[in-house]
Amino acid sequence: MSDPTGPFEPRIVAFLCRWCSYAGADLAGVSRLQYPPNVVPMRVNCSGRVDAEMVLGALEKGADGVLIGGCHPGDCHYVSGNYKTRRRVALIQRALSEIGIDPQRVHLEWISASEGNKFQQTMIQYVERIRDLGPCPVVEATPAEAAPDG
Amino acid sequence: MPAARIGVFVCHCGLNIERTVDTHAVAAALAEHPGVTYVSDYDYMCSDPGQRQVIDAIDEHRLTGVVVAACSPAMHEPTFRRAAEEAGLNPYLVEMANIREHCSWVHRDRDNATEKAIRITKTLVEKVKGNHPLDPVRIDHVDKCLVIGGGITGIQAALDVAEAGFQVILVEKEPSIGGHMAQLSETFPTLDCSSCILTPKMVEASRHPNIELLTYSEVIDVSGYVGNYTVRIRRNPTYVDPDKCNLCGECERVCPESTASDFERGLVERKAIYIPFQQAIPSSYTLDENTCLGLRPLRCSECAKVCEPDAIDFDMQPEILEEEVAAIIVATGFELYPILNLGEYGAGDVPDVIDGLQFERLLSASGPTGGEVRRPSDGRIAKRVVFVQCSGSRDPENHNAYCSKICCMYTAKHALLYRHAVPDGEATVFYIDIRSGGKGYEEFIQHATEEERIRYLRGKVARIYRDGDRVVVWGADTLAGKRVEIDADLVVLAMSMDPHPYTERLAKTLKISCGGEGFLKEAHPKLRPVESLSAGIFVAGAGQGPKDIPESVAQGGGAAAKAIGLLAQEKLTHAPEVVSIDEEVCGGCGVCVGMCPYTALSLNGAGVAECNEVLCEGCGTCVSACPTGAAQLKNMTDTQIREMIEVALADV
Amino acid sequence: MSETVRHVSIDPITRLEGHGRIELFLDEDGGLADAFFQIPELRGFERFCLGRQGEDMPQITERICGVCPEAHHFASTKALDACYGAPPPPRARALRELLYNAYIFSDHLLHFYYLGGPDFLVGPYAPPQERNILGVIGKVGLELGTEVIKHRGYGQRIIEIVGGRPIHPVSGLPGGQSKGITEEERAEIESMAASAVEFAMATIGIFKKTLLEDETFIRFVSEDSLALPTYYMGLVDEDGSINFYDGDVRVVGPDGTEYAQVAADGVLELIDERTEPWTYVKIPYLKDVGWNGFTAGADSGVYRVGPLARLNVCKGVGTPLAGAEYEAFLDYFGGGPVHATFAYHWARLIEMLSAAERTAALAAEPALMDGPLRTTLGEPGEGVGVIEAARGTLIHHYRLDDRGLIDAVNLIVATTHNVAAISLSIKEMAKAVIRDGNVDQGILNLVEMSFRNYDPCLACATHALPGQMPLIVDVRDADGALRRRIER
Amino acid sequence: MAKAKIGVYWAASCGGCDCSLLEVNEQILDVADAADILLWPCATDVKYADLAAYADGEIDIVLFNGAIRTAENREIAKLIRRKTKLLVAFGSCAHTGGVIGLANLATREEIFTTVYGEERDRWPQLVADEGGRELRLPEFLEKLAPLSAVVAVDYVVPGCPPPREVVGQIFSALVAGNLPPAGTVFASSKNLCDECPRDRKQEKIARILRPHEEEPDPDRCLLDQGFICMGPATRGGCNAVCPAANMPCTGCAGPTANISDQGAAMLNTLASLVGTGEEGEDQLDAEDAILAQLDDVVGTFYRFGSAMSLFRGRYHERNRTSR
Repeated sequence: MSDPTGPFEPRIVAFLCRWCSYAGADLAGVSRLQYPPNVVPMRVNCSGRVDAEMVLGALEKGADGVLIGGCHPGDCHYVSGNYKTRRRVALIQRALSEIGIDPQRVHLEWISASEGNKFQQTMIQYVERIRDLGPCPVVEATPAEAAPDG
Repeated sequence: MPAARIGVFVCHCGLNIERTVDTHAVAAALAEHPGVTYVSDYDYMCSDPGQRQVIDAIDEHRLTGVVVAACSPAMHEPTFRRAAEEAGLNPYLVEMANIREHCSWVHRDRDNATEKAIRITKTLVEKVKGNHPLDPVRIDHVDKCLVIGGGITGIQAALDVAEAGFQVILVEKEPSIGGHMAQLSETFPTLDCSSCILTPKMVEASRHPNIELLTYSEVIDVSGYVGNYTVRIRRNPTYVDPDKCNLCGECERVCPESTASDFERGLVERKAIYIPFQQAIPSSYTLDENTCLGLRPLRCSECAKVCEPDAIDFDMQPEILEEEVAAIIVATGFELYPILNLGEYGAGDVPDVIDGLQFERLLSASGPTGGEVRRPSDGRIAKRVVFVQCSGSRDPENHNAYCSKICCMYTAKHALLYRHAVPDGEATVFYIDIRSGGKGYEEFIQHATEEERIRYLRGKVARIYRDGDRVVVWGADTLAGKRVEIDADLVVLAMSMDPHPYTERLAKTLKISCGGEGFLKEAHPKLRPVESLSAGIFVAGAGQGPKDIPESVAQGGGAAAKAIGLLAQEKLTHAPEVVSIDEEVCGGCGVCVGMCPYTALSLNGAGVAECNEVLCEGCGTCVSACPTGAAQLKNMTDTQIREMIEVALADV
Repeated sequence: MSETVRHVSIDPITRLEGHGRIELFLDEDGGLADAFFQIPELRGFERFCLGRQGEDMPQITERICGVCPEAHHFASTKALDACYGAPPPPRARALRELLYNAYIFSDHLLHFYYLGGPDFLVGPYAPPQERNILGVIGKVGLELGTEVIKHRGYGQRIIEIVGGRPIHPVSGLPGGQSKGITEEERAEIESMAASAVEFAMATIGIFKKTLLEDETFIRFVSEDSLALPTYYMGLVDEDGSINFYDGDVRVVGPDGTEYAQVAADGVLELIDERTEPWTYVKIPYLKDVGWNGFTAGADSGVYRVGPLARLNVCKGVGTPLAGAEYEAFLDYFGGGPVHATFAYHWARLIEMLSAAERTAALAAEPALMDGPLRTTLGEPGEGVGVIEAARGTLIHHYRLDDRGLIDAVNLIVATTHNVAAISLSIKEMAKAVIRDGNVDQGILNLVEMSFRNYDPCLACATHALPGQMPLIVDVRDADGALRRRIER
Repeated sequence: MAKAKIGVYWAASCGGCDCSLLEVNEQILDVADAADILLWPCATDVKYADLAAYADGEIDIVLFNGAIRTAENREIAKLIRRKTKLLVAFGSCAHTGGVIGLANLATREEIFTTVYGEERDRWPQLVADEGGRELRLPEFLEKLAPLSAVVAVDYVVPGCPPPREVVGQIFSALVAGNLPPAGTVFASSKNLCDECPRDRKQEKIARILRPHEEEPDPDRCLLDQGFICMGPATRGGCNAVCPAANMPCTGCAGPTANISDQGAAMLNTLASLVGTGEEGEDQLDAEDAILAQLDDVVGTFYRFGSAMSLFRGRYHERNRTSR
């Protein structure tokens, strides 16, 4: 199906908090709001569950971008998980720019259960941004030296 | 663990999915996926025949897990988990792959949509592979409920729980229940007599077979968790046996010592041995040990001498009671913002500047003036009264930032009642603006503003001072745009509402939190208004934020309903997707402990983190924070997520 | 019988720290045509130190060498002192010097007993499986052998007490030390140091009884062809005596006259570095004398560092017992500078004694126990730290940005100063011993010995493991076909 | 009992690991008695040619220290893997790539330019002709890798260098001839906090301090005081010597078994702990201000782990339009 040799199609994973962003995505669906299919959504209980290992892991496994959707500040179903994620993302982006990866590849967005439109707009704009950035360099870099019996 | 045998069931949802997703292709692709032993697709998986397919397949193919690729889990997860259970498969081995809301409905290109559907479904297959069968956490619980605070909110909550057939302990730190409502003369907007509607409820509470009333008592310690809290209550000595006391009042007559009466807001004095007010419940005298001579080295014991039923016992000691309760309702109520903080309004040195509750007492037929509006300084009937709204409210610089919500209403009530009490009197009300949301409230305000000789001035009062026997009020009429100076006999400050001074200390005892202004914090401002963040502890009434009587009563009832819901369960159950700690790896750094909003995590004696499954809500914030990977969320482990990410990104 | 050997490669050179390779090319007559000393290794510290936090450098750069991490740790710390304009308070300075002299002691001890020493204690022609510490113990007795292990342990223990760890210490901070020591620890150090002084004296005794009696050694220290008249570089303090931890950089010429004496930050003015396409290491030389190829003498910028160099640049060693030995050393050679490469062994033992004496003195130093551990730091800037590592002058040069992050770094480590001289010595030795293509094990070891003079510092031979496998030299004829294999 | 045949090898290393073998003092003599050393370049006269001559699996166990930096390192590693029954990643460089893994934060180009200058023809060459004589150098690989990236590893002995106690453990096992099952890591299974003498109160981190900026309280947890101590994300086994010396842990022992990326784990922890007390929308700027106090994120959190990290090295965005 997807042709690895064809024009660049971003591969993106999205970690969506069950109570707000995932529900927001459901609403976008119910409202039939169209957006690009490049994003594979994954449900987590709280954006507070999203950590650097997941984000870097996704980039290492071939993601061109990682999107995190959480509840708006003050609305977190678990009170304050989203604040912790916000700080983690800030630090992850610092680390990424230090190693030469565009920090925009990791994006955190507050999307409530009632914001189907915002979910759609976020998807459209984010996929475009990643399309402009091009393939994530991590994907290409396979350390030949490090491959067993290279 | 035995090799995975996953069944994947792809739903067409009529054309909802089939139109843009090639469900056969999805099924075919998944059939190739490692660990998948059975696939099928069908028009409506949620239909009876659809569910039947799942049930039969689980049985025939000895499936160890099921993925239903259909709609949002919010929709049919329960449906298919029930179906699996019917087939003898643990429901937590069933997951929904959302290829409708997140795929077929939001894309048009069939190839792309189909590819995405395959990726989505694969991630859930990987998740199920890592899932373990789980059973809901179940705990026994006691059948008692503790209500803290004997104001109208607490009384309402206690009565509702008791009516539902459960034991209630109602703790009140004052000698009588009733709270501030007992001090009110009439209530807005209906102007019915406060004690006429409150007293019956007080009596009912005191007589109810399921309610144990503990007045003059305080909660000093709480431990345990939802369903099984252990509470320690200190019962302060009243030095009077309520069963013997016949309210003859002889003791009070002979008592040599007196002090300002709290109930009368210091407008008059009461004796060291006293009854707060006539309708007090329990209806018995209380000896205030701080004022009484009798408890000092030399005993005066005048009261004991005259007490015919011999009800007075100077040797009464404080009692510590220990109680097991399943739920706790916190209804600690409010206190007025201290009037002395308003020096600019002459509070403190101008005796005829009083707060709203003092004015309630002046208006009250049972009050110190028998309902006549006589001013404190010289007892003269007040002919000109100025009411100042927002005293101490909505003033972030100097006082409380928030709106106390009820002042607009009770000021209007005061003005009207005053006019009835003093027909030739004249009332002036200073207001910033009028907030009268509520049934019949706006009409009530209209009524007051249209009343003759009630003058509403929009503007703030700058200064209030004493000039001879007059109280001079400097203010501004911002509508007319001119300064106003009024010679008043009496000024009533519509004081802001504070949480009761004890609230913060009690919150610490209960390990629940207070918001910035010190009001009790609810679990969620919109969705969980009467729950605290600690399971089994509920909040209600003015202790949670400024409220009027109907709202407080409603919240009392709401909290009661929550408590009843909990008490009514034979066992408390709790979603099992909670945090578990790998003791081999945890080094006890305690990072997780600070992460948990529910205090579910703690370091045990061995210096290793421990999760109380009953309290854990499964958000996983601690899992992300844990630097060793010792903390893991059941059925959503790091390993599972790693696998899910991999297949989400792999070529299709 | 003689076959012509075209190309002999000793790879890796054993019993030395880091990787090394010696390439010998023979001519038609089987004599030496050319010799190369290669370092086939690069780790790139100069690059990946960029952007690091300045205060992390002592712990990052000490990973350059796990045998002398103390040298890098404090060269780095001193560079940071300079960057922040914050000389350490007396207590911190005393702690650093204490640790540092203990390090010099145990490092020199290792070389004599495990690495360079065995060649003579056991004998250069003895079978390789005996040319190690067990052989030494066989010669000098097990009692001394255990003393050796014990005193090496003492050195490491002092480093651990003061530096927090026995290998890769952590205590150095710009403007001070992270920790002090307790009175119990100080007392322990004092007694260990006293014992170390005695042991150092005993060691010199052994040197005189064995090496100075060994005709091979005598030949090697006296033979002109094995002497290398080069420039010498080392640190000296105000009174011109050796100081391992701190001082001015002094350089003398082959004739012993002063070439330069500059403060630490001036040293980089003196030298320049060149790269050779056949080795990963850069080769420094005296800038103003200039690079004149791999040659010795006053016209060649080639200079040497390390024990012999230090004795050649100083006016004295600064401690009584070692001072006397220094005089004896000069008498033996009829005054300095001493160019005999094999005299490195002797010089090393004199320093070992001096370091032990200094350790003992510092352990009794009152400043050690009282006063602040840190001084207040100035604004971050540029700074140079120079220190005498066991095997020679070590230079760390940093520039910090306004957040105290490294934005320029230059490191010149002891062994690289000597690279040119090492190549020369190897060549001279190979010339002297290889005849008619006759390359046997003893000869190859002689070639390695000329390297080991400069201190291949790794201390792994403690337990003296017999070399199980012989060195194999393939002998090929002109068209490269294997004609003969020489085995040990 | 037949003598065990053991070997020690160093790839790209500093020699500290070899020295750490001596830190056990007299115990090393027991090892000498119990085992024959078939390989130890820094200690015995064994040349590469001899190593190649061994039969496959002839050696029982090889302690391999140092990282894979050059093609030579890689070839020898593969050769040794063939010759030995058990292969041990000994020390940080072999285990995680070590400090020198920080080199992966630059490209080979950048490293050579920094070290040897702009003139490429002056750079070291794989094959150099020096007056008609051919001299070869092993290739400097683009990326440094830990041992496990090029061959299968049986045991891990973490630490830079491995602490005395841990070296003692593996030697005792060796001498007693009862080596544990493959996969064993010779260290604690818990993090450093478990053995750290300092008192941890799990405080919010309201400011971040660097070791030279302030003298830490010797009794309180360094992280509580705002110093970036890697202890929480680092395997114990060294008795927390660095915190005991009033310096933060730098993470040399690598992560615990459940963690795939040590730096990421520490990043999660730190970001979670940063805060002013109350969390809320009004605190976001204050939190960012605290995070901004952190210098050199990668160099601090990946001091020893960058070669083993999920991102593996440094990259350059190229904004291309196809894969």
